[in-house]
Amino acid sequence: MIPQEICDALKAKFPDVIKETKIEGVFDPYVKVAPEKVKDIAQFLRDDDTLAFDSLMCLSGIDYTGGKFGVVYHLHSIKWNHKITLKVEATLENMHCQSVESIWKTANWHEREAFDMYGIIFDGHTDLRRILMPYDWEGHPLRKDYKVPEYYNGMKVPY
Amino acid sequence: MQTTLVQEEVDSRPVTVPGFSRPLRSHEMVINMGPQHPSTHGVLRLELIVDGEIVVDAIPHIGYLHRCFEKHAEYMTNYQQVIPYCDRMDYVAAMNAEFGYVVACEKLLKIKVPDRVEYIRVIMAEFQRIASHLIAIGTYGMDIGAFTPFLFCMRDREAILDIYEQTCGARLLYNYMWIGGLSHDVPADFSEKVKRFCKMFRGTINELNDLLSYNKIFVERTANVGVLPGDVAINCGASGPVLRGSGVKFDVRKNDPYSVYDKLDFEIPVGKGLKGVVGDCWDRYMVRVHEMEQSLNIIEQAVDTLPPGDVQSAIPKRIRPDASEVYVRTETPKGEIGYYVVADGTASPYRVKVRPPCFVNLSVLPAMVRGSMIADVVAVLGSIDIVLGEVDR
Amino acid sequence: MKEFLVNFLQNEILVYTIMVVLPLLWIIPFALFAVWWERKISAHMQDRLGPMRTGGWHGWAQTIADILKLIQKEDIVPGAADRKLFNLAPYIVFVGSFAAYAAIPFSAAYVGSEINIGLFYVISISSLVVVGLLMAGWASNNKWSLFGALRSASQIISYEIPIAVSLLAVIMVVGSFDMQEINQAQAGWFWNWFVFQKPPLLFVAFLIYFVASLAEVNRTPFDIPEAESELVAGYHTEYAGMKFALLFLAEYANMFAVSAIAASVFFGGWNSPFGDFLTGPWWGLFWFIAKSMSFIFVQMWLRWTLPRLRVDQLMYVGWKVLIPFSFAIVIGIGFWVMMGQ
Amino acid sequence: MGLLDQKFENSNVIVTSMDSLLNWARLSSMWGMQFGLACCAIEMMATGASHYDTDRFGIFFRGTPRQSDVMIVAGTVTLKMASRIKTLYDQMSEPRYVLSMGSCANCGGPYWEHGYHVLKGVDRIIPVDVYVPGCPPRPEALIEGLMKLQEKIRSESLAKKKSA
Repeated sequence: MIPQEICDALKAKFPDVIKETKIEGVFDPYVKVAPEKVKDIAQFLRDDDTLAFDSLMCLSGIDYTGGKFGVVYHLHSIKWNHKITLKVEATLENMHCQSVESIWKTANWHEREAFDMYGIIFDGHTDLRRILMPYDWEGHPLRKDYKVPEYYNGMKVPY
Repeated sequence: MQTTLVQEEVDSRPVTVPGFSRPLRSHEMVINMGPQHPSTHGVLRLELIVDGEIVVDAIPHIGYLHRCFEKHAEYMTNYQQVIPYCDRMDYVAAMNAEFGYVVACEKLLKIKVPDRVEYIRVIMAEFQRIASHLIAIGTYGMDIGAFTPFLFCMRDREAILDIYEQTCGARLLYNYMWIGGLSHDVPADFSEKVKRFCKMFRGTINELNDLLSYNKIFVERTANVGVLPGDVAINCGASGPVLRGSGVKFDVRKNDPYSVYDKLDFEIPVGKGLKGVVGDCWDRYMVRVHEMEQSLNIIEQAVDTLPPGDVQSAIPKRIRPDASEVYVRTETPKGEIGYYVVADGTASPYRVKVRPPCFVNLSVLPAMVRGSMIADVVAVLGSIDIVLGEVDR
Repeated sequence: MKEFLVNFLQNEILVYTIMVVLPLLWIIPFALFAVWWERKISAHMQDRLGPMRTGGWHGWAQTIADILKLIQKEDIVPGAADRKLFNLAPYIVFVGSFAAYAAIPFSAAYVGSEINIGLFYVISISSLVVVGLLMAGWASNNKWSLFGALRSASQIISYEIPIAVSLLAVIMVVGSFDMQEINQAQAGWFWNWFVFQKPPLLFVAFLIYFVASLAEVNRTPFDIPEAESELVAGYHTEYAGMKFALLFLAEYANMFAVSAIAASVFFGGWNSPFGDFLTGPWWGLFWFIAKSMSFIFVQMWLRWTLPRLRVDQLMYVGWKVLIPFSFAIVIGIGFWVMMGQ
Repeated sequence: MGLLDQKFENSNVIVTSMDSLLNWARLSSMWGMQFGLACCAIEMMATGASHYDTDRFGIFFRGTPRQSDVMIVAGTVTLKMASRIKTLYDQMSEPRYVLSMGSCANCGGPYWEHGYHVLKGVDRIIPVDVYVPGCPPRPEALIEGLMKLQEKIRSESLAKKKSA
């Protein structure tokens, strides 16, 4: 399937949660969806036989500055060999997003990482803990406005 | 490491032990494997919940080598400066790690690199694949208890490192692939050296098979252990030898070709379950051995068709891509590495997210080791072949 | 030799002391050089050189330096360890392996103690080692040590049985437990050695003994109690300095003990392989040590070649392969001996 | 101890020859700790393997800190790992030495500026005897560092050690 068809299929199924689609002029065509419907869309994308997105290649958190955050899902179908990108936006006031861990197990650690680095909370995740940083670390280091602490456990952090 | 044996009645409720992730039942014990342990291949910590020798659950704790790659990528003054950090991410297969990044940046900049550069890159990447698999196989043998194959593998790896050293002066971390070109052209007697190595190495693979692959004890230890069915592997996002060991014929080089891989002829080895079930440790191991043979094929073809030209002609003077984003994946020895590069029109990347193959492959570990024995944890962990630099970035 | 010394020194207690100290004089230099030897052998198998610097010629003094260094090391007893057991364990292990030497005939003229149940004594006293290992593992209060200790206990106890039963086959042929008598029964050319007698029963008995003895001394492929890549260092994870050196020494002493039993029970002990060629007490000593050393070489060779079994596979080999076969051999030898009479 | 110190200060034949014997033993048998952190660990493995072979100097790697003499800190020390390294160092028995291998362990290496999770130099938590620069150092450089450590041990003395 070409990206246009995938977008059309999504629009037909979920008419009111698709916020934006962009196919031309970008390297990876994407569909922007509402964060509270990600799981349903993911379920549909995986289980529909003509779409069959059986693998989640990558899940990235991103800080768009100004209190806007995003989660980007790069999907790929091994069966049909086509790709699509899902995008979700969160804001500093509402850092919630649905977890897709139950759809693709890949998402488990990736969501934990996005939580660790950006503080995006994935609702429905079974084990949302910090993954890379120590469990007692404060702050989310990949945010653009992150300030490095002076000391951690008595060890000086800056050079 | 303190002993935490919780004495309760046999049918008692699970007891929560401070500092450990999971409540324990009376017959269970927590052992802490790592971060310093001979066979965790670096600084991985596994919290093993065991019932005697049987592993009830394994909980990986990572991040002991979190070196803030993504932060560094954002703070660099230009795109080129990120490449050394890519090297240091997957330090066993540095060439492959930087390959993915430069392909992503070239796609952002819409550069077409000369054919000579592409072929040299493929040769280098395949050499690195062999070198990385040699370390994987060698340390795997060591995990199983055979020490000698490790040293044989390291000896043969030195031959590859010699070729690298002649080409770019470095042994381990190269900064060889630049955006749009290469740092150095190959030396004059490169082709003969490479061919001599290929000839020598085919014999070595047979030696390795005799010593380790078909050793009865090795087969007993690895076959039917840590079985990962194909559909689970896809759902968990496993890639590389872990995915192919489970019988799924998927390789980014073939299914989503980049560089000049579509012009080269090679096979994708998959696990067939020769000694046990499809998707066991032996299959994953054997996929690596066969991949080394295929890499030799690729190298020989690429050296034969190596076109002349200048390797630095396409390097842009000014690297400043328009505001756009790209996701590129390439095949490293461990699996597919993905670079999600977001450009905002300035000279340095806005965001570089890496999809590390080992990070995803390692997350499958608990499912593979549940119900097996402690010795199998070591066997399964070795068969995944993780590099902590890449897991933690 | 005992009679000679008694006549010479006129003091039985002194004589017994000397007789006891003699094997110790052998074990310590042997262990020192066996470690060096093992490092050299493994290095050459792996395209390396091994120790080259220490002491000049091919690093011959490597282990001497190691021991001198281990003496200087701080003697750590972990805070949570059971102090008494922790300190006692290395000595028990060492005594267990050293006591076995009392009944091993080094030469026609020398055996520490000419007891008539020699072989029986050796088998039983070497089991003392397992007590020491269990103590070491338990007292360390370290889970890896505990695993190592439990594994070694189950392993050594399981493999004692095939060892004892396969040696019983020879005892049935000789009709005596006395090690000297067993050696004398193999006098003459090498085809008189028990390994070539009653073919192929005693040869299989020897194979069973050799495989089981590898497990007895925790050598690859049965080195699961100290499996470096699984249990860090097994039961001696927490041992430092001299106590670790003692455990290490005991391991090599044990290696020699099982090889010596193999040599004297199956390969003619101190007998020359060529009839009357080069016989006598000193040549006996030479033949005995040469034969034992060749077994040690095979042990090292296997160690640097084979991978390691898993603990359940180890039990499988012990209980379902070696033990039934060894019993079958005992029955076979029993019929053979009965027919012969 | 005043009297004894005095005697040791004026090093006599017995003390000096004892010194040289004990130092010789220590420097000829520096068992390393089998412990790699990052990139440098691969070069450390290469140094221990066939081509370079540290076993020539009597150096081989033990899995447990109790039985090792030299801790080669090979790679980037992160804040999460730092407390573990301290524990491992404390578990080693005296006399113990630390060799800091590579720029990361020396001073944070390429991660010195933006590495919010990197400890800028392992010497902030444990004392270091020898620093080997490089990113990563070649095996020859590591061997040179080990030989520098041997030199350092050679110059140690029973008397000086007490006063230091």
